Amino acid sequence: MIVAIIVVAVKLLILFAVLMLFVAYGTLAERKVSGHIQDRLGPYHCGPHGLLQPLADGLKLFFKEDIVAAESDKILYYLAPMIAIVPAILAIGVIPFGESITLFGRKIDLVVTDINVALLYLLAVSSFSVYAIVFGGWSSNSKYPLLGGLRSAAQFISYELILGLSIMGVIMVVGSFSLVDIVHYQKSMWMVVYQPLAFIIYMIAATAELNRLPFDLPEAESELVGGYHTEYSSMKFAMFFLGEYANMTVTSAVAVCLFLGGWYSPVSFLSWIPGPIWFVVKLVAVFFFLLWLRWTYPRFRYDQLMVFSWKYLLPLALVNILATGGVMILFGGI
Amino acid sequence: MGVGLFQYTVLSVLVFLLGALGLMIRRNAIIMFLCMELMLNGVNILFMALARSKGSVEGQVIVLFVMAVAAAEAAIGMAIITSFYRSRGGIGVDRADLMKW
Amino acid sequence: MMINAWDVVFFFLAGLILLSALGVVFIRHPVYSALSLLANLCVTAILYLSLMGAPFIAMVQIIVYAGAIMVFFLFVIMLMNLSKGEYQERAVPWRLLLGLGAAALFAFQIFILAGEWRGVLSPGAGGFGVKALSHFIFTRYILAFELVSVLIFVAALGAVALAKKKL
Amino acid sequence: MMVLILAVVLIPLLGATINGLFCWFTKRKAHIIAVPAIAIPAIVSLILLARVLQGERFDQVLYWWIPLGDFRVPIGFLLDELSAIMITTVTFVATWIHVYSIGYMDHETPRGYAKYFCYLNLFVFFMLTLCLANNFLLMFVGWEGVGLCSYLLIGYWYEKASAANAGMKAFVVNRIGDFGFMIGLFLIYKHLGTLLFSQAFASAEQLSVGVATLITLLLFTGATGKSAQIPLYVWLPDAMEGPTPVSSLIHAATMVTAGVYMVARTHALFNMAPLSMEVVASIGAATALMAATMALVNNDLKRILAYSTVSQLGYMFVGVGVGVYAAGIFHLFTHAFFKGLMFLTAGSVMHALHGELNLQKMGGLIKKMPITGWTFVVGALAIAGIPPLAGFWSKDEILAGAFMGGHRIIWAVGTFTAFLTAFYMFRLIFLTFFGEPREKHLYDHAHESPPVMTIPLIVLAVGSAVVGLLALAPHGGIVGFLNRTLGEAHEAAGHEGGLTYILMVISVAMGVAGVVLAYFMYMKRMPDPVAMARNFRPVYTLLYNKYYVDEIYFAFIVNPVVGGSRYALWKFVDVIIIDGAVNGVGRLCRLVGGGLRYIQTGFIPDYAWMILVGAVVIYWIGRLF
Repeated sequence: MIVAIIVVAVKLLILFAVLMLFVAYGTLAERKVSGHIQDRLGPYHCGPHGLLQPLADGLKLFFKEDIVAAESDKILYYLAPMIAIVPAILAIGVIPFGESITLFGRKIDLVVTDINVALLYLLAVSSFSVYAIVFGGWSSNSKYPLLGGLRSAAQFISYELILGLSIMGVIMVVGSFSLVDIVHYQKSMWMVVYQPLAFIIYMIAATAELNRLPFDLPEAESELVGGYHTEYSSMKFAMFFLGEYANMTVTSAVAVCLFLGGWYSPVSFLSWIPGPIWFVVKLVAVFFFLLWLRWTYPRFRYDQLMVFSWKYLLPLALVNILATGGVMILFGGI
Repeated sequence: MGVGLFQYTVLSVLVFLLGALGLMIRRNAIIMFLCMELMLNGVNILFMALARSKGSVEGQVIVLFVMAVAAAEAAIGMAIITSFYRSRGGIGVDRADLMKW
Repeated sequence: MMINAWDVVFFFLAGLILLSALGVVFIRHPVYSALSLLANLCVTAILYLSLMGAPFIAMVQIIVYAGAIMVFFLFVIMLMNLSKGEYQERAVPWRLLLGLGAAALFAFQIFILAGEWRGVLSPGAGGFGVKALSHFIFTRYILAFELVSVLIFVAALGAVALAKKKL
Repeated sequence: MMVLILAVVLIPLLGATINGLFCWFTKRKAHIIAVPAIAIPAIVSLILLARVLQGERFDQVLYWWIPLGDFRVPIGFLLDELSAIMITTVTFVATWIHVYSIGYMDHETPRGYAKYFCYLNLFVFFMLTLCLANNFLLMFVGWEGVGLCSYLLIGYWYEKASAANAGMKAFVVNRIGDFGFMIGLFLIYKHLGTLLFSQAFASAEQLSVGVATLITLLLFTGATGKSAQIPLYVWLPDAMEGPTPVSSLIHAATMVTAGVYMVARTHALFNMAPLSMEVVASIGAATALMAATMALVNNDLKRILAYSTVSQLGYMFVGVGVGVYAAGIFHLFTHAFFKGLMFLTAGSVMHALHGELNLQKMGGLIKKMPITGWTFVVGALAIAGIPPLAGFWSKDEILAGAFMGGHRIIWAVGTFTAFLTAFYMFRLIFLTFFGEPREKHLYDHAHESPPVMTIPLIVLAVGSAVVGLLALAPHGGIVGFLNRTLGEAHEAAGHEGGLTYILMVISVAMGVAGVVLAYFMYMKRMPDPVAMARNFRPVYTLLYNKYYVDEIYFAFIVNPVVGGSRYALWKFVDVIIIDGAVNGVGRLCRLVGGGLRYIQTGFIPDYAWMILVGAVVIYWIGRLF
């Protein structure tokens, strides 16, 4: 009992640390990638190739003056940044990052907990991420954040639906909500081969959930100054920032688990490389894809965003489910 | 004596009645709506408890249906409140007095 | 008298549920009221998950209520962005008393009816799987299921028709 | 057999349904549906008749229509000798009248044309239901149904006030009779506990004579309404406002004979009540004589025929009243042919003369319309009782039956009526078809009708000539055939040779005398009819005004009822009591509502607690009561 608790605690600690590492270097990666895409170098002076830049940023934000908007709704104003990082931290608990290993005679699963509704759990906790934005936008009592919050609420409802529908195809194929089962299913072949349409829809919806370009309407700098976090500064702003990159990491991890074979190697002769390393490699690739996307596409207009969701993605997702079901009935499962 | 169906019933009825009370004493239409959701939730608790105690999954099925109906009701209700707000300039239900004799 | 650990969990969660329900009813501000309801629903979901062995319902409860319905409520609240004056409701003590009286009468009634319900609930996980649930939905309750889909469709149309300024 | 019977009954209904629902589509082509819808049942009923001749019978309840505990209303059919003859007659005559209608109704609007055929088919359906029913209630359904169709068809030209009024008059007068009929049905159910003919007749002996008399008199009241007997005959002459084929089919050949059929059908009950039999025979004889005298002086072609019909129906009732039911039905059968024929020829004349009906304006038409004229002569000879035409045989049977049964007065009246019948029929013929044309332009425009009208005339004329010979068929002829069902009331009377022939000679002599007298009066003017009318002015006036019966009815029944309704019922009962009650209820509602409206605050929270409290209250109401 005690040992089990210690094992879980250790796993959580490691995961949290890795997550924070990803968050920290995610910010750096963003700046470096954007720099290189824009044919410049990005941060360069703190450490070699700017590797210590996240530390410097953190220090700066930590010591910055904390400005609180006078007419704001204090409770929600403080609560919003805290909510921002919660979903990501809740989500890491169910993400498997490797096969079980044997350590000191104990078989240890490389996942904190393997619940049989893991995927639903992911969807459930991810629904909280919107509250940070909505509350932040509303409690600031300022027109730009309010507009950001409103946009976020509508956008979130629309794309949450599509996110849920897109992974239904995967669930139908595998027949389980458990992420471990889903990854096991992909030992020989990645899910993206069976469910290409679902993968595309999932990536689009996930990008929208993350409020990243081309779906960054809640914070659209050129329209709403800073959107929902316009009135935030210092550590509260840092928490929003942290939350965004943590969510990116988790989303990428889920994408890897669902579609890209999890910790399995893509080719058999490379299977001597440990699973967690493959997992991280794939995670980084998806993460990079998200960065790349950001600096490639322009922002949607608000009506386009809604039309895209309800008129194109929703029918496509339904078609995907229908086609999956049809194929499963015709061929008795894939 | 452990926690049995009776305790769940008490919980459910209390939640339900708190919702009903809210419906009776509040006059902000949105909050009244929230109270309605609260009442539905109270009913759901009872359904779940009955399903658990009878060993039947059907109570859970009903709960799913209740959720679906709640979603539909929220959509319609919010639309009504929006248009009410637009036409009457507020959401106090005492503004809805056209049907008074 | 031995105190069961599960009973403690139940009373703790029930207390939270009732507290947040009180919050929904008595908090003046709609946003906080909504937040209180959100808490209520989430704690209920935890109750389902921990004591009633219904993880699926728990998750769906959070996805549907927290992910959709409450966001929707908040969206409307913010859209109206009511001025402070709108929140101020005149307290009407006699109406409060009337409501309390009616509620008490009803509660009394229910407890008369439910007095003999002494069924035992075995707490903890290990309930029904999603398969059992879906089996019922798609066999015995298939008509209700289809009707619910129609209902939701009609509700969507109705919402559009109501909220649109002019069609 | 059941399939065939159902086919006979339901095919006309199908035809009526098609023409009724799709009149916008069938329009002028309605007869394509309607004629086969009658012709097929006609053929089928011939098959059925053939099978009945071989001794088959059908009596079966198809299903229980209204099962109410002990009281169950059956739908079932009875096919025996009587109903076989009836349905054969009805469908055969109806078929040719349908054919005739194609030509006669061709000036109507398309919708009206389809409507006409719809009603006609519907009528046949109800008539067949009436004839084939195996219980009193289904018979009553048919009875009322034919009444409805009669009303609809009399009022076919409802734009015309006189037609609409005539329809209404027929309806109201029939209601009086039907009321009696219904009470009779109630009494039958009360005393016999069944509505089925078979059970009711089997247990008829249980009835006391008094009850049987009451029941049969009430039934006969219905028959007087439907079959236009004293005192309810007044509607039939007015019914001539309808299209002539309708007069022919409904008001001569089929519907009006329903009363005779009903009396024959319930003969088991009538046999129990000698007094009722006397009443039937007396009323029949009185009606026969009275109607014949009214026909003597009338100048309206169709009304003469209508009075003639009333008179002949009187004969039929004499037949069934003196106990020779088969003879009555036989006369019904032959009458259907020759009276149907005569109405059709009258229609043909009207068709030729653009609706002119006054005898005094006609004359010499036989040169213009030979087929119409000579077929009419055949019909007239048949009704006058000249052998070997149909009327002779059946009338002779009735008169012989009356004489043998000891009803000498009735026999004398019937014989005298036979003389009158011959006289007024040939008066009509001589005035219409022979002599000099009295209205030049009418005569000039007259023309023979198209074949679609004349062929039915010829067919029915042949029928009128020969169907009487069925009396000579083996095994007692048609009378013997019918007696298999109806039984012979006066078994002992028999048909002794000598007396029968004497009676026969007397009745033929009366017929010939009537013809000869008519010839001298209206062709030779030997006793000039105008002078005679002047000499016997009071009698003439009385006859010409139809004994003032309509006026008497108005003075003693209609006006008191109308006055009583207006002053007692309307001004007092309706205005003060009923309206007062209604307004009082309204005021009470307003008062209560005025009190209750304070609950409707329009404030939703109030409704919420009302629902909660209401739920509790309803629970306790349910618990306590």
